[in-house]
Amino acid sequence: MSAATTRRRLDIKSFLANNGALVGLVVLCLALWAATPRFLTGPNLLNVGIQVSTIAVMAFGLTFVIVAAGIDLSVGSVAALSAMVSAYWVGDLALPGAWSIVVGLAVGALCGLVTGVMSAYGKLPTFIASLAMLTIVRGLTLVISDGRPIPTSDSVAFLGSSLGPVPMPIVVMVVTGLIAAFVLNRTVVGKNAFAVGGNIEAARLSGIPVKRVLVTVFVISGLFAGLAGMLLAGRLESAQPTLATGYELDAIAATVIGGASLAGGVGRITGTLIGALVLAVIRNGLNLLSVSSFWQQVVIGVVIALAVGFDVLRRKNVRH
Amino acid sequence: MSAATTRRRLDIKSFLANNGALVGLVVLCLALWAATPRFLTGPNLLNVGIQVSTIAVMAFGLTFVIVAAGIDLSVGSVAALSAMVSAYWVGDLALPGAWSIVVGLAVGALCGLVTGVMSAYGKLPTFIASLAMLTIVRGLTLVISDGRPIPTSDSVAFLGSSLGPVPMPIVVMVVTGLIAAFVLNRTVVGKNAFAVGGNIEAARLSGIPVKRVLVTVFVISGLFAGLAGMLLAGRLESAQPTLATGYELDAIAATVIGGASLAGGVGRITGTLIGALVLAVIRNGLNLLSVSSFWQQVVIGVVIALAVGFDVLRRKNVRH
Amino acid sequence: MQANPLLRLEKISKSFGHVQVIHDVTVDVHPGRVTVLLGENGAGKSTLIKMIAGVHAPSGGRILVDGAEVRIPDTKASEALGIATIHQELNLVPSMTVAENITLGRTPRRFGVINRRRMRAIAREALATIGLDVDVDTPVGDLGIARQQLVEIAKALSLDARILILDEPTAALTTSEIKALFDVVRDLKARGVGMVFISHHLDEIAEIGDDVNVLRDGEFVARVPADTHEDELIRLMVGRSIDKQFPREPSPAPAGAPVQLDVSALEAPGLGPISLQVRPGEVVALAGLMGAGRTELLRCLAGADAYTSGRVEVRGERLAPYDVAAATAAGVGHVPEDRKMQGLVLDASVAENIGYATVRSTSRFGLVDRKGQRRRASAVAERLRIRMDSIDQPIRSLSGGNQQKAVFGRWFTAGSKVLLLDEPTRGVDVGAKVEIYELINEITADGGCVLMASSDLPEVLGMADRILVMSQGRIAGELPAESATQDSIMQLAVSNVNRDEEPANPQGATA
Amino acid sequence: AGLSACNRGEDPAGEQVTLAVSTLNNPFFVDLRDGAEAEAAELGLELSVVDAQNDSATQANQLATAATDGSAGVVINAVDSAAAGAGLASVTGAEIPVVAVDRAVEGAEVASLVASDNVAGGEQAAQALAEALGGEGKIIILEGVPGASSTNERGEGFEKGLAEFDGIESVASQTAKYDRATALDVTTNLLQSHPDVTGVLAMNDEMALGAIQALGSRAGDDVMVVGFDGTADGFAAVADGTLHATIAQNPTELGRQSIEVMVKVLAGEEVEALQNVAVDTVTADNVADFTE
Ligand SMILES: Nc1ncnc2c1ncn2[C@@H]1O[C@H](COP(=O)(O)OP(=O)(O)OP(=O)(O)O)[C@@H](O)[C@H]1O
Ligand SMILES: Nc1ncnc2c1ncn2[C@@H]1O[C@H](COP(=O)(O)OP(=O)(O)OP(=O)(O)O)[C@@H](O)[C@H]1O
Ligand SMILES: O[C@@H]1[C@H](O)[C@H](O)CO[C@H]1O
Ligand SMILES: [Mg+2]
Ligand SMILES: [Mg+2]
Repeated sequence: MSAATTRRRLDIKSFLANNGALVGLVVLCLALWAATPRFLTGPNLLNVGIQVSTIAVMAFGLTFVIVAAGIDLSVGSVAALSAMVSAYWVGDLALPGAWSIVVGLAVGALCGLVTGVMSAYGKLPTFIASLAMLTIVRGLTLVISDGRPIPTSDSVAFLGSSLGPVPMPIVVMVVTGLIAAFVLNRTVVGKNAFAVGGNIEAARLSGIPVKRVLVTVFVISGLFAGLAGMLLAGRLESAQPTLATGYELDAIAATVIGGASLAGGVGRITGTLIGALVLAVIRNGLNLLSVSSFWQQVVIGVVIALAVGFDVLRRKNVRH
Repeated sequence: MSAATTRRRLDIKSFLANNGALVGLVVLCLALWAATPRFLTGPNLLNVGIQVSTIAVMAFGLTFVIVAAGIDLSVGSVAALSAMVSAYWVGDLALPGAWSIVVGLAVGALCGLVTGVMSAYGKLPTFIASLAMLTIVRGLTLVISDGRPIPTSDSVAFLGSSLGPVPMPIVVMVVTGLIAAFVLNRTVVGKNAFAVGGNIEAARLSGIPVKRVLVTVFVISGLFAGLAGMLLAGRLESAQPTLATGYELDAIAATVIGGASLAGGVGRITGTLIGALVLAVIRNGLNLLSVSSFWQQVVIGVVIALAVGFDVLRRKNVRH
Repeated sequence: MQANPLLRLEKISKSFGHVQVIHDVTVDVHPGRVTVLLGENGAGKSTLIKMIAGVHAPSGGRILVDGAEVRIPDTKASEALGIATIHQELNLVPSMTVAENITLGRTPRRFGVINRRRMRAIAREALATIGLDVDVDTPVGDLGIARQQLVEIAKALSLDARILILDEPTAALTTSEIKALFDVVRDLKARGVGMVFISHHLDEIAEIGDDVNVLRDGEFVARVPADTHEDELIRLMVGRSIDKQFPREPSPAPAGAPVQLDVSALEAPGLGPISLQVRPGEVVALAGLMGAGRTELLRCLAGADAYTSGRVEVRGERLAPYDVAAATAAGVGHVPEDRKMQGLVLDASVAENIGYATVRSTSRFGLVDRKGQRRRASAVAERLRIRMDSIDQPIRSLSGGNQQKAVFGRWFTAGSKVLLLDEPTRGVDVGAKVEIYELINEITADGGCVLMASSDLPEVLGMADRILVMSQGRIAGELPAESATQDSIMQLAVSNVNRDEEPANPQGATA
Repeated sequence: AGLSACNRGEDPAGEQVTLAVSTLNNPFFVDLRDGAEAEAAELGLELSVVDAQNDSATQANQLATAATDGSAGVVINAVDSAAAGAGLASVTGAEIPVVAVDRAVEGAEVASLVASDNVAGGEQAAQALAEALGGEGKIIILEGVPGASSTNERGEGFEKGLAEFDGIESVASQTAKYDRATALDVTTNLLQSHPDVTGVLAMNDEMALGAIQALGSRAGDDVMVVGFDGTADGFAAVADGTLHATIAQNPTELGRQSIEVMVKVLAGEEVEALQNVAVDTVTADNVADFTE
C-alpha cells in the first residue's frame, strides 16, 4: 500500500515535471478567480473551452513537427484553405455536404504532404518550406474565394455547434487530443518523430526512414490544421479568406509554452493543450477585466513570460 | 601569377559556396529582366535598394541572434517602438531633434537587453522571450501613440531622404552592413556568437561567457531593429503604431534564405543581404508585372522555395 | 586462412571531394574470427567500416557478402545483410530512454502500436548480455559516456547479426566492462559470428583478435596474426618504432612552492566530501570504476557543474563555483569526457575549435587576433600531428582520434596551468599519445599541474606521479605511482567507502 | 452594476455595455472608440472595449465572453460581416441587444446599424478622382487587406464609380494592405511600370499618404490622389494640397451615435433599423469645415 502511494506520488511529481506550464496556468486561473467572480463560472469556462479549441487542435498536429525538430508556419493558412475548399465544395460546386469535412481534411493533408516533400526530399529548411506554403496557400484561398467569405456546409457548421449542452468544438478537441497523444506516444510514427528530432544522425543510422518520418509529421500537421480550420469556420458558419491569419505564432507558442523544444526531441500533447489554455485564459481574463486593448497586449506578453518562467523556476528546484 | 589566378578563382568559388541564394537571386533578376524592360533601369534598382533597406538592416542584427542559435520575433515591434518614441521625443515632449535618433537606438537596445536577460538569465526559450516582447512592445507603442501616427523629427526624416542622388536608406544599409559584417567576423563578440550557436555546451566549457554573449546578440538585434524602424519612419515622415507589423517573418526569412541555420552556428551578413534582396526583388517584380494581389502571394511562395532550392541543389553539386 | 569469407571488401577506394582517403584496400571477414583493423588516427579505419554499414558509398571496388557482390546504400540494407555496427561515435538519442534507444528503428509493434512490454524485455535482455545494470526507462542522456557506450553495444548485440563491427568500443570503458565485452565476443566467435574490431589498445588485439590488417594513410600495409609483438605492430602502423610509450619526466616542485590546486570538503549530490591537493609539476591520476564519480569531480572543479559545499582554490585564490569563465581566467583547463557533445563545435573549423579558449585573451580592443589564432592552432596541430587537409576544414570531417587531439590542443594553446583531463587520450593512437604525454611533461616542467581521470590503467601507471582511487563518489585511497599496480588500484576501486551507510547500489531498486 | 439584461424600460445608466471593435491599430477605429467612450461617459454607461485585432474568430471569442460577463448590451464593429452573425449567436441567445456600427452584420438580428456606406463611399471616391482628372487618364488602385469586407465593398464602389467614366483606365490594382509603408513601396514600384499614371485611388488614407510619399512633389500636381476615411493626417494632406480628396466617414460620430442608439434600445425606445451617418467628400474647398 505504501509502495502504491509512493508510486502515485511519483507519478504526480513526474506529471508535474513533464507538464511544466501547468503551474503557470493554475496560478493564472487563481489570480483571475481572485480578480473577478465572472471567471470561474460554468458558462465562462465553456467559453474558454470553445475558444481554445482551434489553436489547440492546430497545435496538436504542430507538436509532431516540432518534436521532429521542424517548424510549420503554414498551419494558419492551411486551416483557411481547408475551410474554404470544404465550403466551396458544397457552395459553388454543389456537392454532398457530408463529404465536405473529408474534403477539408484531404486538403490539409495534401498541403502537409507538399511541405513535407519540399523539406524531406527538396532539402529545404522546414522554416522556408512552410513559409513558402504559408503564402502560397493563403494566395490560393483568396483565388478560390475571390476574396469573399463563403457559407459553410451544414456538416461543417455542425462542428461549430453544440450537442445539447456540450459544445462540439470541445468534443472535437478532446477526441483529437486523445488520438494525437496516442499516436505520439504509443505508435511507431510518434517514436520515430522523437528519434528524428532528438538525433537525426542516430535515427538514420538505426535504419529509421528519416524522410518518410518528416513527410508524415507534416501530413499530420496539415490534417489537424485542416480540422482546426473547419472548426473555426463552423463556429463562424462561414469560411473567410482571412481565416486564422497569424495563428501559426499562437500555435507554436502553445507548443513551446507546453514544454516542447524547437530544437526537437521533446514535446507532449498534454503540454500543448496547457500551452493553448494559458493563451486562451489570458485573453479571456483580460476581456473579463476590461483591460484596455493596448494594455492587454502588454499584459499578455508579461503573462506568457511569467507562465513559462514559473515552469523554468520549478524545474530548477526539482533538479537540485 | 597563375597561383594568384587560382587563388582568385578559389575565392569566387568559396564566395559562391558561402552565399548560396546568390544564384537564386541572379536567376530571379534575369527572369525579371526578360519579363519586363522596366526592371533593369537605374531608378528601379534604386527603388529596390531603398525598399530592401528596412528588412536588410533589421535582418543584419537578427543574424547575430540566429547565429547564436536564438530567434528574435520582436524585431518588427521594436522597430515600431523605437520609431514611435523617437517621434514622441520631439513631438509631444518637444525635445531637441538631433537626439531623437540616439533615443530611438537606445530604445531598441533596451528592448534587446530585456529579451536577452529574459532568455539568458531567466532561462526562457528565446522564442518565448521574444514573442512576449513582440506583444509587450507593440502594446507600448499603441499606448504611447494612442493608436495614431506621429510625425517624425527632421533628423529621422533625414534618414529617409536622399543625399543628392544617393538615397540615405541605401547609405545607412551599406554602412551598417559593413559594420555588422565586421563585428560578426572580426570581433570576439561575433566569434563567441558562432561558438555558442554551434554547441552551447562546448562553448561554455571553453570558458566563453555564454549568458553575456546571448544578451549581447539581443542588444545588437534590438539596436538594428531600432535603426530599421527609424529608417522606415523617416521614409514615411511619420511613425505609425502599426509600423513594421509582421516584418519579423520577413527578416527571419531573409536570414535563412541567405544561408543561416535556425539551429545556430551558421550565418553571414552578405547572405542575409542577399536573402533580403530576394524578397524585395520578388515584390518589386510582381508589382512591375501587375500580378493580381491574390496570385502575388502564390508566386512569392513559389519563388522563395525555388530561390532556396537552387541553393540546395548547387551545394549538392559542389559536394560530390 | 579459410576459403570462404563472410564478407569481403575488394580493392575498395573512397574519396571525399578531391581527397582520396582509402586506396584499393582489400579485407576479409571470416565466420568465427575477429578481424582487427589497425592504424594511426586518420588512417581510414572508420571510413572503411562505414562503407560496410551503409553510411558511405565506396568510390571504387566491390563489397561481397557470401561471395556475391552487394550494394549497401543505407543502414537498413546493411542490417538486412546481417551486419550490425557499433560506430566510434555514439549514435543515441539522448532524450529517449535506454529501451527506446536499444530498439530504435525496429520498435516492436502491432499494427503500428508499440508493444512497450516487449520493448523493455528486449532491452533488458540486451543489457544483461553485456552486464549493464541500469533501468531501461532512464533517458540515455542521463547516463555517463561509459554507460552510453554499453547501451550502444547492447543495441548492436540485440540485432543477432552474422557480422558485427566494433569501432573502438572499448575506448570509453574501464577494465571490468572490457572484460564483460570480450566474454560476449568470445561467445559470438563460438557461434560463428564474423567480427571486425578496431582499437588503439594494443594489448586487446592479442587478447581477442585473430588477424590484423594494418592501414597507413588509407593504404593496406600488411596482414599479420594477432599475436604479433606489439613493437612490430607499432612499427607497421606508424612506420617507425616508439622507444617509450610513457615518457613521463617527473618535475618535482621546488620545496615550499604553493599548492596549485587545493580542494577541501567538496560535496555535490552523490559526490564527496572530497579533499585533495595538486602541486606544481605534479601529474595526479584519478582512477576508479565506471560511475565512481571522477567525471563529476572534474566538472565541479572546472566550474561546469555546481557543488553544494566545499571550497576550491587555485594558487591560494578561491575559485567561484559553477563558473567556467572564472576557472578559465584562473588558468584552469578542462578536457571533457565527451568530445562530441561537450568538446567540439562540429561545424566549425579545426582552427576555431582549437582557439575557443584564447579568443578573448588574445584579442585587442575586442578584435580577434585572427592571424595569431591560426598560427597557434597550426603549431599545436602540427605538434600533435593532427591529420587533416587544412586547418580550415570543419572538424566534423576529422577522424575521432584527431578530434580528441584538437580538444587537448585547445588547452595547451591556452597555456593552462591547472589541467583537468577526463580520459584525455580516448581514441588516440599510440604515437599521438606520446605527443600528448610530452606536452603534459612540458606543462608540468613549466610549473603547471595535471589532474587526470583515466580508465586506461597502463596510462595511469605510466604517467601519474600519484594515483587517487575513487569509489562511490569518494576518494578510497591514494597510491604512489612507483609502487602501484593494476591490482592494487582495482582493490581500492571496488572498496566500499560508504560502510556506515546501507550498501550503495544506485540501481538496486529496479532489480 | 447591471445584473440582468432584461430590465428593458428602466434607466440604463450604470449598465455595462461591450464595444467589440475590429481593430484599434488604425486611427479610424480609435476615433470611433473615442466617440463611443465620450458618449458613454456622458450618459453614465460603463463601456468595456474589446479589440479583435482584425480576426473574426477572436471577435467571436470576445462576443461569447460578453454574453456571460454581465453586459447589458453589445455594440459590434464587425471584423467581417458574414462571420459576425454566428459569433453573435451567443449574445442574441442570451437576449442581449446588439447594435452594429460601421459594418453590417449578416445572419443575426441587430437592433440597429449605424454606418456609413462603404459602397457609396467608394463610388464617391472614384467620382472625385475622375472629375479631378477631367474624366481622362490612367490610374492605379491601392487595395486594402485582401479578403477584408471593406476591401470588397470599396472595390465594388470604385467599379461603380469608374463605370461612368470611359476615359479613365485603371492600369493596375494591387494590395497595400491598408498600410502606409507598404503603399509607399507598392506605389513606387507601380510608377516604374506605369510612369504615365495621373491618379491614385486608395482604399484608405494611410495608403493614400504612402502613395503621396512615393510621388513626392508630383502629388497633387501631376498626380491626383484620393483616399478614404478622413483621418487627421488625411485632412492635413488635403489642406496641403497633396491629397486631392478623402471620403470622410466621421468615425467619432459613428461611435457616438452607436452608443446613443444603444441607450435608446436599453431604455426600450424604438430605433431606426438603419442609421446613416453622412459620408462626405472632403476636398480643399471644404476641409476647413472638418478640422476646426
Ligand atoms: N566526411 C568526410 N569528409 C572529408 N574527409 C573525411 C570525412 N570523413 C573522414 N575523412 C577523412 O578521412 C580520413 C580517415 O578518417 P577515419 O575516420 O576513417 O580515420 P580512423 O582511422 O578511423 O581514425 P581514428 O583512429 O582517429 O578513429 C581522415 O583523414 C579524415 O579526415
Ligand atoms: N547505475 C547508474 N545508473 C545511472 N546513472 C548512474 C549510475 N551510477 C552512477 N550514475 C551516474 O552517472 C554519472 C556519471 O557516471 P560516469 O560513469 O560518467 O562516472 P565516472 O566516475 O566519470 O566514471 P567513468 O568516467 O569511468 O564513466 C554520475 O552522475 C553518476 O552519479
Ligand atoms: O472603415 C475602415 C477604415 O477605412 C480602415 O482604414 C480599414 O477598415 C475599414 O473598415
Ligand atoms: Mg575512427
Ligand atoms: Mg567519466
